[in-house]
Amino acid sequence: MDLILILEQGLNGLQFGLMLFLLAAGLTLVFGIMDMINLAHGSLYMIGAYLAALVLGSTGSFLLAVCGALAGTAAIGMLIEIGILRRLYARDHLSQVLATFALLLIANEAMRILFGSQSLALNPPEVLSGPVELLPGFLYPAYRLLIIAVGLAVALLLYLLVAKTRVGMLVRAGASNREMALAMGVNVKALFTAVFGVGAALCALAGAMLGPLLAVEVGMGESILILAFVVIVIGGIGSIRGALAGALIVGVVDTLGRTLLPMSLRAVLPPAVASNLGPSLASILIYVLMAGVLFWRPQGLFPARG
Amino acid sequence: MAELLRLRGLVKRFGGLAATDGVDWSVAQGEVHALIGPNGAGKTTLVHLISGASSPDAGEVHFAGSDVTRASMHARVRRGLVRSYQVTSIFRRLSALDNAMLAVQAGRGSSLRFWSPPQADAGIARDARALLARVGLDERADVAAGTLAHGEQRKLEVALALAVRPTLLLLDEPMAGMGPEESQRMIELIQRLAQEVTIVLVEHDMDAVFKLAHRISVLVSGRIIASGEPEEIRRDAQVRRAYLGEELGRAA
Amino acid sequence: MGVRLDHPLRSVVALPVLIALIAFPLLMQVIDEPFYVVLASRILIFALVATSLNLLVGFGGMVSFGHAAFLGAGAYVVAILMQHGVTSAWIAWPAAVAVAGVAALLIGAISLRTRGVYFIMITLAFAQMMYFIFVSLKAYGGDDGLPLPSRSIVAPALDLSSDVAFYYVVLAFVLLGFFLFARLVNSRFGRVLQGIRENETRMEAVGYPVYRYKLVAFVIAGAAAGLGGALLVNQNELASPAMLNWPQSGMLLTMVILGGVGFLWGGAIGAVVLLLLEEVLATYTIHWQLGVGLVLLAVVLFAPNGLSTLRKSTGAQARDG
Amino acid sequence: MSRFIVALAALLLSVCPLHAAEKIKVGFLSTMSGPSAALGIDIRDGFALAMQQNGGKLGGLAAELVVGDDQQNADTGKQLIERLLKKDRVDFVTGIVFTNVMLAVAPAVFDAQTFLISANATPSQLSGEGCSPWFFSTSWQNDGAHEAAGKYIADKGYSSVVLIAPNYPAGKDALTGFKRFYKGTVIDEMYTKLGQLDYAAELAQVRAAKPQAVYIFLPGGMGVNFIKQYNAAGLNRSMVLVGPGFSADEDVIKAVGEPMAGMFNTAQWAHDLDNAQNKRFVADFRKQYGRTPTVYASQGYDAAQLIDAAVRGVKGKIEDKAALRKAFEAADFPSVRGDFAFNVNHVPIQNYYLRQVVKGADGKLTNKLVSTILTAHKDAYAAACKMK
Repeated sequence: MDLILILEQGLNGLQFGLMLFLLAAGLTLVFGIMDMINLAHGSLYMIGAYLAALVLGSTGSFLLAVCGALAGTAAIGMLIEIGILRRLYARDHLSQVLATFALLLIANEAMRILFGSQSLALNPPEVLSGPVELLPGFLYPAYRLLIIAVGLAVALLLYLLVAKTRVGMLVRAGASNREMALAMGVNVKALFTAVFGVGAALCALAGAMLGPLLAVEVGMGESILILAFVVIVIGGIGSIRGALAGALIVGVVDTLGRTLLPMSLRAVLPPAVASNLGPSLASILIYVLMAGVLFWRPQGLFPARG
Repeated sequence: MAELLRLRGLVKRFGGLAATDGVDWSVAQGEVHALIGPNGAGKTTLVHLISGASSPDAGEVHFAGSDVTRASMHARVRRGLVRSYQVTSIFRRLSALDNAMLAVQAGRGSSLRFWSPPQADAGIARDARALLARVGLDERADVAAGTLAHGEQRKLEVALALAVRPTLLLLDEPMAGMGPEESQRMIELIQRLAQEVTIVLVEHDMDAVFKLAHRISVLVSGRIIASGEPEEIRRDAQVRRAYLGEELGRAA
Repeated sequence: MGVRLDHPLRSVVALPVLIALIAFPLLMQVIDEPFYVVLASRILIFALVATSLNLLVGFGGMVSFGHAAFLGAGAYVVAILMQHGVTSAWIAWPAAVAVAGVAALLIGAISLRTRGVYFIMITLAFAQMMYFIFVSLKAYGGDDGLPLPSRSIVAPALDLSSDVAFYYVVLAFVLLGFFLFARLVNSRFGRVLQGIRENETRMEAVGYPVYRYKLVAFVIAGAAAGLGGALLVNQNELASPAMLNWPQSGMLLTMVILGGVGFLWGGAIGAVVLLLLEEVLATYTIHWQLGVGLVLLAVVLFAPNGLSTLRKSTGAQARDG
Repeated sequence: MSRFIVALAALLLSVCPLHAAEKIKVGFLSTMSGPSAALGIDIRDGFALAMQQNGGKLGGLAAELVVGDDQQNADTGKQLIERLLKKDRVDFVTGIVFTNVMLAVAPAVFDAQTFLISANATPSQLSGEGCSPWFFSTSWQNDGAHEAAGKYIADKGYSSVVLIAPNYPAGKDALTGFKRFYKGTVIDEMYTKLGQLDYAAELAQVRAAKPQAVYIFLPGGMGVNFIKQYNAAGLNRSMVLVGPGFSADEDVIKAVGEPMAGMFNTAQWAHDLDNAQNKRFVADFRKQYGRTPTVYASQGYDAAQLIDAAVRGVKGKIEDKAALRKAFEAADFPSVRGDFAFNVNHVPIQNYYLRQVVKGADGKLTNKLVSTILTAHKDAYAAACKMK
């Protein structure tokens, strides 16, 4: 087997997984602390990407675009939390599903009205548009390396925030025992809003970073939202550590699966059949994984509670 | 007296802690057998194991002569082993009558019947009303269960357990949270029931326990440390030391 | 806070609805608007599917986020059989129902071991699995779906390619399905299901094999959705993976919540309201989803139990007064 | 009573066709949102430009364009076509970009005895045995540009290729067409999900496969992303990338930028093709929309021109479908691709050209006509078409 191929796919999986983690981190906290199913979480990712495109278009600076997207999306997220979602915490999951599904539709149309139906193409900063030679004969896109670096940095930062600070302790307490957090007399409302804002900012970061790689378009949040749900269910709802583990597992399994499955299938099937079956089987793989985890470890790999 | 329930070497662990630590125990047909013990002694765990809400890590549960260790809760109910809950577990949004009808329907063969409504079966409604009358709730049949007074809810809880004509009734703290007057009425109810079914009574109210029980077993740290008639238990030095001292003194 | 277990199908309501449904295509012919017959067939089909989901969500307390899987399974069975030359509705449609039922049996058997939010997620996962399986079935169209060369054949004299004939066939099945549903929720089984929704532990403790009952309900609902799928694929003359994708499940769930969870007419009303809303808004603006979103949000915030609460509260007043 | 009204209405309707229609409605179903929105928009703009040049008319009759966005989704397309045919009652249907949508909606259009003028998708299913008297294409049979590309790569002497296409009917058509003219080694055929935007996994496999050339059939945003990522991964240093015309068209060049320079591609049209109609089209299009037209725009423009010519040919009596069909078959209009004729399956017999992305006079990247690869090329399916 080709070592470079494995290395490259490993990096690809890492890059994909880290971006999934940015989405899953916010989702798992909201889910774990507020017991809230938020289908509109992916919309924050989309809004972040659009804001980045907007700022990039008017200033030309990629760094400004990322910062603008973060700040803007965090603000929008907190406004949504204060205006709408706050009323839904006490409601059943059904109402939450309906309300956030409605928000998702509204966000999609709002972006369509503001930016048009055509997808926007972002370009990465010029210096990062080419490859970097990591090993002799192994070129890897510089921009993807940047994504990996940013993802790792944020993961570390989040870990320090949650594990070492007082706010983090409150958040952890909230995720494992809501009543306890309430009893501790913290300003729960403000804490929830802040957590939601941070979650929104993480979404925006993912949107802004992935925008140049993919495309900024209406509906971009939907498919990745489902993946984020898969991640947090695998990792254990409410657990940041679980979200990271789940995201990396999903990222690597999905990416490696897309290569290795067709390869191993090719050993037994004709090439055309094998390469057709491969990608689809690879996409099923993560759902099989999730169903398996739910079946054998219903609380996920790193349960926050109990 | 014939033996109705028999536990052999029952063990249940949570993490490293054995909440039930090798319990051997039996309940005879027709008796009221109280299970007492301090908080955290493992009473609720034991009730779960007997009723089938959870399964043991080791040991056996025998009921009416057959091994039910692996049987599900509903299968045990079908054999006549029925429990009530410490925290009232009723259908809060449904009327008391609907509560009773659901329970009565359970004892009337399979409910995989998709066509006729149960109201068509006059027997179900009649039995449900009789059941409510038996616990003294016949006047309250049309009231949503969640809006009943606390004592009434506890009675309904017992009624639901009774509906399936149990041979052994596991009452988990039926007096929990009741005032003296309500307790007294519950005691009378249980006394009446005791003439028809075997009862395992898990209770903190020592007054009630000593009024009702034919035999008492004491559970401490997941083990039965004593078992006998009320007077023996009252005198048992080990029991006094381990747990009862003060409470027992007051009850006596 | 009181909840009733019986859901009578009142003839005062049902008869006028029945008459209107039968007369509808004639009326449309008179005013020469054949398109609305097509739309009405579509709404009827979704009314059936949403009602089957309501059986799970509203009556059994099982929030399934993967109901589209059974709709899609039914659709694909008809399309695949037709590709292999089986055009008879008498074979294909029962097969669709059976396959969807078996799929529901397998998925339900595993999913129903989980609770609450995990149940929502595992049903979603299974539906996505089915979605990707159909995407990967290249022999049956893959990504782009499988077009039907024609609609199924019910009888030589009955040409389903006529939209009106098709409407009446759909109507017959939907009415039958709805009538069975109305019997079912009032039957012993229906009461048990609602009891499980209210207090699962207690149901187990009075001796009901809860898991088995839930599974039976899951299979019935899946099979009914399979019938819906068989009808829908005939309406669209195309089976496509989008039918199984999660937004479709979301739409179905939305219909149920919109119409009223656990309300006899909930699924039907939800389907009518949502699809009509789409249709009406779409004629005014291409941004109709914004309108749909705003309406849904308003419903959640101001009519917490769906549109039926508006009716219920007036009904309750009438009863009390 | 109601039967009487129905009868009356039927009578009125049957009277109508005696007069020439006064206005025609064209149902324009296309992909106008998402990553491939540019395609539908280009076709629409090309179509609209032709109408505008005719003073808002087609064949001398006032014309209305009823636009629907299929979102590249066959299901949505099917629902929209029902509305276009049965509610809006359009006289012609055109605009469809994607083959999956085309295959889903075509039967309904044919059933309604309505002419379907394809401005892009021309799948094998509608070109051979399944050809229809109601179908005309102003683009090219789905295999065409790929056959040309296969021939070009074979002629250049590249002995091994990797092929990439979306997992949908046109993708399969494309690779079939390519292989019909390419006899070297196909190391791998990768089918990706339609609409996929991240090609990291595929690029890693391409790198490992070490082909001499890579041929992509990735329309719209898929191609944009693939080419960007291909270059970002440095694969352009070790292999040659070739695509069909639309994968290196003006919209893609704009989105990708500098890395596009030098890319070869194949199409039946080029904006610098030398004929009077084309010069007028390109000039007017640039003036109207401020950009250079793409292959898609040219196909939309020709679709409008074809309808215009046919309606004119029957003097506005579009109810006479047989006559209208004859007028369509004549293709009596100056196409921007130069003269062409319809084959028996109503698919153009035409040339295919090699184009290359180079710096234009203004220093910006654009396509330049290089040579003719196939002359008066007939598609491989026409022989199987028994037009009724």
